[in-house]
Amino acid sequence: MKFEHYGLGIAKGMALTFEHLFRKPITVQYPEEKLHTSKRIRGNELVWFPDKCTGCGTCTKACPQGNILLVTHRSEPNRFIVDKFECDTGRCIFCGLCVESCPYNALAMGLKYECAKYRRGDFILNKEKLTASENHRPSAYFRPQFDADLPAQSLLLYDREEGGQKLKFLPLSTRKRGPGA
Amino acid sequence: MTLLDEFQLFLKTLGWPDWAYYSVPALTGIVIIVAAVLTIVIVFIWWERRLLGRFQIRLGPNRCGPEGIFQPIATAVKILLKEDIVPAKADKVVHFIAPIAVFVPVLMVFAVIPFDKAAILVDLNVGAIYIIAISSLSMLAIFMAAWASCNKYSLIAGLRAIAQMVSYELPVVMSLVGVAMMASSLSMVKIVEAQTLPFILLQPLGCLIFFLGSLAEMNRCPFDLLEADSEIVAGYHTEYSGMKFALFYLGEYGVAFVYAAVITTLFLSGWQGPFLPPVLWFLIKVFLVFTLILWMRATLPRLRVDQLMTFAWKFMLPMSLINLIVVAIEILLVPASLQWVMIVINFGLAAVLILLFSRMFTFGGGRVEV
Amino acid sequence: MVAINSEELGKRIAEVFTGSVVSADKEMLVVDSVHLFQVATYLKETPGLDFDYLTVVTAADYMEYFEMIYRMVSLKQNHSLILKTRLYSRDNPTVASLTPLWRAAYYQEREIFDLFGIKFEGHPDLRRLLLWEGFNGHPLRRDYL
Amino acid sequence: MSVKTEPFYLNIGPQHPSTHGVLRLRVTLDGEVIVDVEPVIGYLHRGIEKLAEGRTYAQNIPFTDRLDYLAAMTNNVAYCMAVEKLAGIKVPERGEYLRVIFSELMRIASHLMAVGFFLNDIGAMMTPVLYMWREREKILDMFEMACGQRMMYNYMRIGGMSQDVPEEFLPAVKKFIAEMPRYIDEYDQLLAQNEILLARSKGVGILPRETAVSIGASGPVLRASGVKWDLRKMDPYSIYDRFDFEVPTGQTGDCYDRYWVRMQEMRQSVRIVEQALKQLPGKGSVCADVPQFFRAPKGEAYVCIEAPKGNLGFYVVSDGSIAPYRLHIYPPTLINITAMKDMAVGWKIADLIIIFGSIDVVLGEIDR
Repeated sequence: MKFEHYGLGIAKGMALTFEHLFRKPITVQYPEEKLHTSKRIRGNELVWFPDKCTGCGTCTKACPQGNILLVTHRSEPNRFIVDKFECDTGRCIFCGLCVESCPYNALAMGLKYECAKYRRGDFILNKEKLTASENHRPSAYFRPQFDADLPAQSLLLYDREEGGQKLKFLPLSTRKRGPGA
Repeated sequence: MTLLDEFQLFLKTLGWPDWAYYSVPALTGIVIIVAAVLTIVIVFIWWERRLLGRFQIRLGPNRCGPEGIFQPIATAVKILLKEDIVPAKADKVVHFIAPIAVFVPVLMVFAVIPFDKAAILVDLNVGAIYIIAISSLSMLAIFMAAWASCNKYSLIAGLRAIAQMVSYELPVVMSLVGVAMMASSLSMVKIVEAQTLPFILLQPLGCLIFFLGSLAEMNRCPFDLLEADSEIVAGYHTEYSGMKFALFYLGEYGVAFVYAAVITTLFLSGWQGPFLPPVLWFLIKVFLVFTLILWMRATLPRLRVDQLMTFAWKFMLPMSLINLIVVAIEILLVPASLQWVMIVINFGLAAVLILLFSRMFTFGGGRVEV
Repeated sequence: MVAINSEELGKRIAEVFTGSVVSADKEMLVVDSVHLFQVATYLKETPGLDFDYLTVVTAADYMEYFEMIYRMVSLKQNHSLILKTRLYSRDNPTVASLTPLWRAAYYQEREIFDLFGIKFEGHPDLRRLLLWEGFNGHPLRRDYL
Repeated sequence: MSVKTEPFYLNIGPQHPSTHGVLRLRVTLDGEVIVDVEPVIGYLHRGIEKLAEGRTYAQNIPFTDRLDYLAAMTNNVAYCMAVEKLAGIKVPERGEYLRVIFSELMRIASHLMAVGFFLNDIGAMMTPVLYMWREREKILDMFEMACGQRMMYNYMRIGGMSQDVPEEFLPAVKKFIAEMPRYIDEYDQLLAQNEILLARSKGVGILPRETAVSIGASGPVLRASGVKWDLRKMDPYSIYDRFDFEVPTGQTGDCYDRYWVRMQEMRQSVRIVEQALKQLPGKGSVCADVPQFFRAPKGEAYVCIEAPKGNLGFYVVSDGSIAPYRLHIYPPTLINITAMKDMAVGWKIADLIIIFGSIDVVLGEIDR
């Protein structure tokens, strides 16, 4: 092997790295700056709408992990009351098949993505924790009806160095723990 | 008259006893040097991490203090709190001594580095030889660490270390001889004073060889085979943790500082410069050299071990010999008033030699039949 | 790439190696496990067939028999063939290894040995691949629980 | 004079900075020269083939994500195509085009990782990796926009894909495709002519054409050895016959050729996506009507596609129930590492690492 290019190859590479000194870094400083995730994010924790749920159990059948526990009892001839609806998010693989399979739009993926917990037991979410609320919002994955409420995703493609569309940051005031994104 | 000599004289006038008259100034100087070196090394670490981040279009550490300046301190605290693990089969004594033996020579070299005309611990008349002698000691310590760890990756790194040291010491010394001839002294202060024009202009080839050789000596990219993380995990300090690892880490940056300082002294006219105070000039030049090293680290891949050897023996050694001869002839023939002639000749010669050698040179080795 | 007409090929092979072809239809060619190595050699070396490139080697457990599935491709002729053979022993299923012909089979046969317990005669280094030595049973058999 | 030396055994991995996962290489060394090398695998074995036998066809799709997790989308496509072939389902036009767009973007992302870490193995200290991650990140952003996750997409369904892409997806792809060639030029500028890279990778780890064919190597490893074999051309599955692209091949089959082939393939993928965007039907269904717990007819099907790392095959046997009777995954990288010994013997440890890096292995796929 020879110095084929008289060291010009090395010089070219060095010039490129030098040029990168003056580009803006692509780092997003995570806890302070949060990018808006995709509208369809398959985030942490299922969001359950108890009023729509008929207790049919399609979601439990669709789950590849066998992760959703559903216990119902019959109240009227054609109605099930859900006694127990639990999901172990520690074993969940966030494939979204349960949401996809739900025939009554009673289940959606969550928007949260910060899912660290102190105990394994905390990953098992019961009915109350899964129910949709202000702090527990659904994402638009397979639920296009929520699409309009969610902020547009901040794409790295429209990055800072081109001065075009700015990355959208969460305002700092929402940096408290709570609903993600 | 260095500052220490003046301090000694001052103590003498105060009528201190003999032992104090010798030891107090020496100790003071040592403390100042060690503190200064450690501070600068910490700044180096910060500078490397930040700048490397910017080369790689990321930010680098910026959480501890303004612009992350306290990050090395946080790292140091983290390292100090870590458990000190000694492998069960390690040679415990050598394993313990090795990190110290890496770090001590680094500090010792600073005895003869002139930060300023007077700011030098001791102006040895064999300063350059002293530097070469002492700085190769840390390679021995690296081999101690590698051997004592009882780890195969470390052992490979240790063997590489010895081979690398033996090969690269020669071109480094040869190019240093050229400088010494031109300055007609081995004293670091005299070498700086001789540089009315920086020797990088008078001996571009020697400077290049010295720079590349010192890159190998300080295990920097593209010659960082001793700790080639993608090949031999962490090389000789694979089995080190806690404070011992910290000493290796400091030693590594210390050596980088040493060679940056030596290059500054030998080729970049040391503390000399207009307007600014000499110490500042010295530090600016050291930082520039270090930044160049960083820049190479951010760009270049690393050589293989046999290519490294070939590069030393077939490329750098002949070049340094030619450089030595040419410099010697020039010193004899060219009068001191015609230095610009020397600059032109030397730059032309360097270009021709590099192009010529690039054509003739092949990166050694290849597949070995087994 | 077109699938070669394995019906015709089956007739050809039945002529060369009598009693070797169990069945041959449009999609696959099923041969006797005794003749497998000979048939494979024939397929690899006959000009016009030139199956020089073995892709997938796998097995399936149909309880009564194990089925070995080989899919081979000819880079020259740009055609492909699915070759099968059946092993009726459950305790000690054995078949000739195709590793001497195509080294592509090396890891895949080790994997089948590991997960199905099928032995390959002539394999240079038949050891478990994915599971550790001393693992009890062969997980991909249908009766493994 | 000959020196008597003793062999020296070294375990590279399973915990080693550059084994790209949990592979272990049992290496016999003579000094630094490699005498023998044997990959030991199985540290990431999850038994996906066995798990698949107990799950419905749709439930297996998320598991295919976990095979080659750097190119999960192509795994999805391959699996779904196998089941579609088994059941005779036709994918709508728009679905096919979107599949092509997604697979080619995935190929770019996967090659970016492969090339980046190959250069990192040579010792280029993360810089190429971080530059290439910048573009990979953009691709992953777009995937996230379409399917909600960045790695485990679970996007393809039997008969098409789970949902149509959002309206901001196509402009984003257009913008990305427009600027991607410039970035590939930049990577070339960074290291393609670098003398050290050339010295390290040219002529190193040569895989001769005959060996490559014999071991059944596929993908860039095979093409670098000079075999013009790309299933997208040779066996145009899906709608690849509608696109105009070239199959780059190397000459010698050394590490540099494998690197070069990957760089060229990225350019070709950009071309394919460009054409696919032009031909993409504006509206229409993206998924055939397939019931959730559908029963595939009895039979078997084998589908092999050109995944970023080589030919990825899925062999599905159905007994008429809702779950596959047998699912076999033909992993390209398991086959490609068969060549490790041929390539690495006689070279040095440093070369072993880059040879290994140039194969581009993902252990999720090797161990399944």
